Amino acid sequence: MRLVNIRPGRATSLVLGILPVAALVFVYVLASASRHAINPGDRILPTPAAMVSAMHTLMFVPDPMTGRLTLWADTLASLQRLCLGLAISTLSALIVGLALGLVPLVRALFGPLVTIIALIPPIALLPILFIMFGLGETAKVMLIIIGILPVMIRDVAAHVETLPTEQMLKAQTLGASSWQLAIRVALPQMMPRLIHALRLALGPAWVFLISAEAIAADIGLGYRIFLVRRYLAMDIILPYVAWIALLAIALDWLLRLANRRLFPWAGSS
Amino acid sequence: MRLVNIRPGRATSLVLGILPVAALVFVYVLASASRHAINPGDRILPTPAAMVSAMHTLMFVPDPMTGRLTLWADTLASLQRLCLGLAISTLSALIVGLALGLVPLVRALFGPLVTIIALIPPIALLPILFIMFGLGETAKVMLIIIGILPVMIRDVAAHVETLPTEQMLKAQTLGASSWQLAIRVALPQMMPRLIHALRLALGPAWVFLISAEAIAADIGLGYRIFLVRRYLAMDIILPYVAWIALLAIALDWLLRLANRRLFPWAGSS
Amino acid sequence: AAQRTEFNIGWSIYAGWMPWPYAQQAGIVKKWADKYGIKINFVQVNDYVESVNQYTAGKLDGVTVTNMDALTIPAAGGKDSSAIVLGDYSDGNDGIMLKNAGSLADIKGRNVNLVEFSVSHYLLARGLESVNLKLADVKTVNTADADIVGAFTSPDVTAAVAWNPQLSEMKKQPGALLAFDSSKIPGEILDLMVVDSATLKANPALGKALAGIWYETLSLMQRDDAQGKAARTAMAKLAGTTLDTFDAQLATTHLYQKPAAAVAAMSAPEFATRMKRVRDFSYSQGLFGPGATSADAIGIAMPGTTLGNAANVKLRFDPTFMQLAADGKL
Amino acid sequence: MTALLSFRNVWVEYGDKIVLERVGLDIDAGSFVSIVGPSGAGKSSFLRLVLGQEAPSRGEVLLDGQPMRAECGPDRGIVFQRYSVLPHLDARRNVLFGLECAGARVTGRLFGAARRRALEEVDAMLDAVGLLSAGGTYPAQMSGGMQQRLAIAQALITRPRILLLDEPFGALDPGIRKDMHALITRLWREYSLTVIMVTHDIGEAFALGTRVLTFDKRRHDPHAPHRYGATATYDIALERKTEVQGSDAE
Amino acid sequence: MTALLSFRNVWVEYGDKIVLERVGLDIDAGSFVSIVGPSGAGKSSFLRLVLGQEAPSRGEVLLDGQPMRAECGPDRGIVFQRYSVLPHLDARRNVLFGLECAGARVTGRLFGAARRRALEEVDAMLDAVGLLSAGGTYPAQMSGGMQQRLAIAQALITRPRILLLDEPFGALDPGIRKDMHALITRLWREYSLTVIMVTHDIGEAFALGTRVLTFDKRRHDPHAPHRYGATATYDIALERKTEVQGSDAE
Ligand SMILES: Nc1ncnc2c1ncn2[C@@H]1O[C@H](COP(=O)(O)OP(=O)(O)OP(=O)(O)O)[C@@H](O)[C@H]1O
Ligand SMILES: Nc1ncnc2c1ncn2[C@@H]1O[C@H](COP(=O)(O)OP(=O)(O)OP(=O)(O)O)[C@@H](O)[C@H]1O
Ligand SMILES: NC(N)=O
Ligand SMILES: [Mg+2]
Ligand SMILES: [Mg+2]
Repeated sequence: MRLVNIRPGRATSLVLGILPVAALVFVYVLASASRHAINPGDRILPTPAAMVSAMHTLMFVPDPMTGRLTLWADTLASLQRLCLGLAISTLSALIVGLALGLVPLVRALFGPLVTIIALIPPIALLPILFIMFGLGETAKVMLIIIGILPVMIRDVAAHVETLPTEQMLKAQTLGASSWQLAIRVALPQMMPRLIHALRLALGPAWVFLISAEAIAADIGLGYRIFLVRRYLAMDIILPYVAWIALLAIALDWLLRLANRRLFPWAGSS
Repeated sequence: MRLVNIRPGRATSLVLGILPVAALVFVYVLASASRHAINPGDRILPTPAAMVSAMHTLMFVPDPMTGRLTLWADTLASLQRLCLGLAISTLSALIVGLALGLVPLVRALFGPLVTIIALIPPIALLPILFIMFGLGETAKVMLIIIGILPVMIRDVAAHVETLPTEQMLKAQTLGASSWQLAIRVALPQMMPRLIHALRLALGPAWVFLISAEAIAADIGLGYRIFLVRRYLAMDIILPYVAWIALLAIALDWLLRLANRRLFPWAGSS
Repeated sequence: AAQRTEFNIGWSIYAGWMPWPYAQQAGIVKKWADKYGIKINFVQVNDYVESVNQYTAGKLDGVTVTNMDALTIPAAGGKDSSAIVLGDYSDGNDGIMLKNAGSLADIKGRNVNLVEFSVSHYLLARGLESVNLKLADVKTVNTADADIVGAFTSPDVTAAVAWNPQLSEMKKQPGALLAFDSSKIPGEILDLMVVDSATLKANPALGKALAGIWYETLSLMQRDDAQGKAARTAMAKLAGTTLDTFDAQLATTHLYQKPAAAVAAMSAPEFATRMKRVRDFSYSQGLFGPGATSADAIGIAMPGTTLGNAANVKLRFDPTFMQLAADGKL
Repeated sequence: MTALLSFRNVWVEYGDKIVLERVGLDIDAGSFVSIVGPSGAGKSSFLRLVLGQEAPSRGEVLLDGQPMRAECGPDRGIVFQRYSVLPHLDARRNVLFGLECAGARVTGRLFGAARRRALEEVDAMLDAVGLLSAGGTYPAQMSGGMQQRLAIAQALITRPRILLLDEPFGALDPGIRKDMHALITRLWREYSLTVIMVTHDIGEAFALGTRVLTFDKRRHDPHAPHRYGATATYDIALERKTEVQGSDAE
Repeated sequence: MTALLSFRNVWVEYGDKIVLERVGLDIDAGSFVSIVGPSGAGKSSFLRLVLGQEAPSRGEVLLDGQPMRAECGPDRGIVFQRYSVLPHLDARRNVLFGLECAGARVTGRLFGAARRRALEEVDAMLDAVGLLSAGGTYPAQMSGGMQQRLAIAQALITRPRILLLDEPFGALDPGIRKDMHALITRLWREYSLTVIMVTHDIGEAFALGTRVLTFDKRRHDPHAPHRYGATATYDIALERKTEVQGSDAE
């Protein structure tokens, strides 16, 4: 049987998918143990036990100052910023991407601007951003938006542009106006792609959130990581990174599920 | 005539595309002039003249310490890192994306790992990167690769997965082995998408390059921006950002041209 | 500037500045602000440079900053600033770390990782001077302060300059040598509370409140009893560390306990001498910007004397409010 | 009866490839024009001209005596050679689409009683093409012939003035094809549509059309076949029988 | 002659929709089987079974007496109902592809003399389907009929043991269709292929086939049409004439 035709079942897939992740964890545990054998005070690769104990404190012991459970308070703050940035970006990408992809005039007018903005590294703009939007939540959410929105718009607009010409013509012969083309033909077919673009934007969104929190914040997952980076507290950094990855994977999985449920007709493509 | 059917010509498009950019520049000049009217020493929105003079020095006056022309030396150093990171990522995305998209077994085995890595914000991993790759060029190039490769792989693999089943079957009935399917059917059809993914990755690549140069470097465009960021030297930051955008746009344009020239059959899709 | 009732003060993590956020948490800020009928918000900025930038850009009315950065960032940027609280000088909080070395002289020819153009750069210059080397004898590599500990674990990094809390982490590395530290240049690296001069002029209440807050908090944390310990524990927590580590950092921070001591230090003749040294170093490194044609371009006003261009004073060391505290007139 | 569509010395060229040359034709309102001709002769290209999808590279196309805008609208319906239904709508919604476009300019959707009335019409049309029981099926789950019938139903529901059909019955079996013939003929007659149909089945062309056009190259250079385009080589007017019956088209 | 393909009580179901039920058939090597039947009866599904693209939901398919692997290979060629050529290769390279797969296992490309020899063969095949002058054209620039002929040429060049054709001549005009009939018949005879062809043209089915199968539902519930599947309702063996000529298929 050809390699390309061997399709592992669900259970096999699950096991196969876990294998490399498990292997990585195993390699880490080995490396950590060997470093600790040489230097019991090693901070770079903390043992699983050290990480568990550090996390236990952050998860279950209220901070004596604020009375908050650190991990959960950080998570809540970061997720709020992230979700706000993602929601605004998705909504804007929907509207702007649709207009750019569908209306040649809009594309001619704003296409180059979006491309330029997409290509300016937002990190270089950080000082300007903080000056324009202050030190509050706005600047952090804005950095996420500036970081992911142009890419999402380009992605979605490109997809709308590739909808078959025949389909557009067909809809027009059926009496569709530009507006009806937008909301009845392009928009629904764009939705799966929009959600796909959102999934792809999750990674960068976290990067920008963490970068923003690194500079001006007093709560949040990125803030905590940068705070304890001064002490090379890998026993906190590593579980925090894992936790961020877990949150991101959960979001990603939810979005994939939504795509399958909401747009069954797109299943094959 | 319906809005969607109005297609501006090349010349009109060019003019339309320049309009919003020109408007932005105009607004900036106005804002800068009004700020300088109030405070002639304002550093936040420097006048065009101040930027030109700052740039003149960086472009044509050799640095007394090193004897180098700052802007060109920075550009060369950054472009080297960027291109190396992009080249390695593109090549890896080609191979891994092809394997993931085409071979269900490989997808089952490494798909979840790639997804996880794509969703971990690389910025959070910086201390680990230092320990693994040191502080030299390797670490900077690695940050770019870790930042963009997983997204590129996912993008390309998803595209290979959506190649019509009929095409794969057809090729198999024509005697294609898995290997031949890969190099003769999937690979060529993947190439335009790979270049597209590379274009989309340009933005994030600059972000990671600048982040890496911000953390440890003695030359580079990002190094300069973060160094003078300390002194709010917007007369250097703004032209540097514009220069980075210009370089990015040039790269983007080259890639688009390559896509058109190399893959004429993909023109319509 | 207009008279106002609400002010934003930025702070960042450093041993000598932790009393400020603690005062906010413990209600001391509110107490003094209420007394003068104003409101003061202390805003944490995780990134030190960004906090100073925000102040320079006018988003903050005051900020915690070192003497060198107050000169080269806001003052060089044309912003007239007043240092109203002289909190401490670094007495070992900044240091040069070497690997595989017997003494500081071994640094010659190495790459040195540090935050360029910061007090670390200044400390390096002073250290090199002490072993008859020049800055040109080493190659500096700009490295972010939050990452310098991680960087120092890398085998290809053999020399670095940092401040606390990072410095104490780096000292723990096997084979690391503290080759030079700021206790050898006492009084040259100063930690200040700086506010916008115009705002201060229109709102002297802000200066009074800040001085009141500072000295009440200092006397509380100095206490040897449970209350003092609780205050220092809270500060350690705010800095993301433990009481032991924090106490160790305080030991290398020369806090001016009493307002009178701070006023005296600011008025002493050595103060101007040291400030001139810092200023000349900054100018030689081009930190006054391309427009500056001499070290005297920016005027620095100190009690009894003015350094540089008296017509362009941008940094004022103003002991008025510390004096009021010393006199018990707040 | 004045000419509905007029072609005046029309050329279609792609680069240096000449597809159609010197096409001059008048098409009367209410006629049923069948077009036959070899593969690649330019029949689909001709339909694209009438549709307004493409403009001629030379010459002009007149609609009601006016130069035609290169834009298609609800006065012209089309069934493309490759079935082109909307992939994200099921069969019923695909047919409903045209009625919703006409009846709901802003929302693009019908609600309540208006929707119920429209759906009755849709179901009657689906029944006519034999897809009533497949109303909830998405195009991707349909056989080729089902998709083609869906495309026909979709085009017919808006009763366009000019109906363009590009090999509409190619993928249909004889039984269903006969039903489709009857359906098209009935609608053509009831709503006095003008129909232009491309087909490869000469029997069908003659059975349905009031006029048969053949497209072919008049000259052919074997070494540079692309240097000569096709045009209407034969133009045959027919007396259309009253009703399509039995094996007319076989 | 032993049966090349055997179907033993084969069912094809999509969810609770039954497409084919209780199909039991033997197909001899060297036969030319025509399949006719209404749209949606499951003819394409039947071909997918033979191709190995899908496995039956019940029952089994035997090839040479062995259970068939659900994988397609060079022993079975196919022309799909929707033209499926490789979009990134021009016509000549599309046909060359099969020869390159066989002749260059590692590089997937032929060079030098081998390539020249292969290209001669390719050009002969392109000539046979009337596409010689379109050798450098990409599929996107071709008319529907040209794409279909290209698909036929592509499938024929590897001389598969079993050739599956799903309405291969649907988009072709009578003249070219006749040429194609002759071509298929010649190759079927010369290489003793086994051909299974789905068509809607009953004349074509009888003219070309040595056996005609009709697929249809034996029972039909108007309220739940999907609860009954189709099967081979008629199975007619023919004495095949020696040569296809004239208007056989019209
Ligand atoms: N975009 C294009 N670029 C270049 N040539 C094209 C393009 N579109 C069509 N052609 C050419 O125009 C000619 C006519 O094509 P058209 O589709 O009109 O043929 P047709 O008569 O409909 O054929 P068929 O019966 O096979 O559908 C063909 O030779 C085709 O190769
Ligand atoms: N993926 C699928 N999911 C659900 N139903 C399907 C799917 N594929 C095909 N069908 C159904 O199976 C039935 C048979 O389809 P098939 O394509 O085999 O018909 P056919 O006989 O080839 O028809 P035609 O002559 O129109 O091409 C149809 O009713 C179709 O709706
Ligand atoms: N105050 C210091 N050393 O940063
Ligand atoms: Mg055609
Ligand atoms: Mg079929």
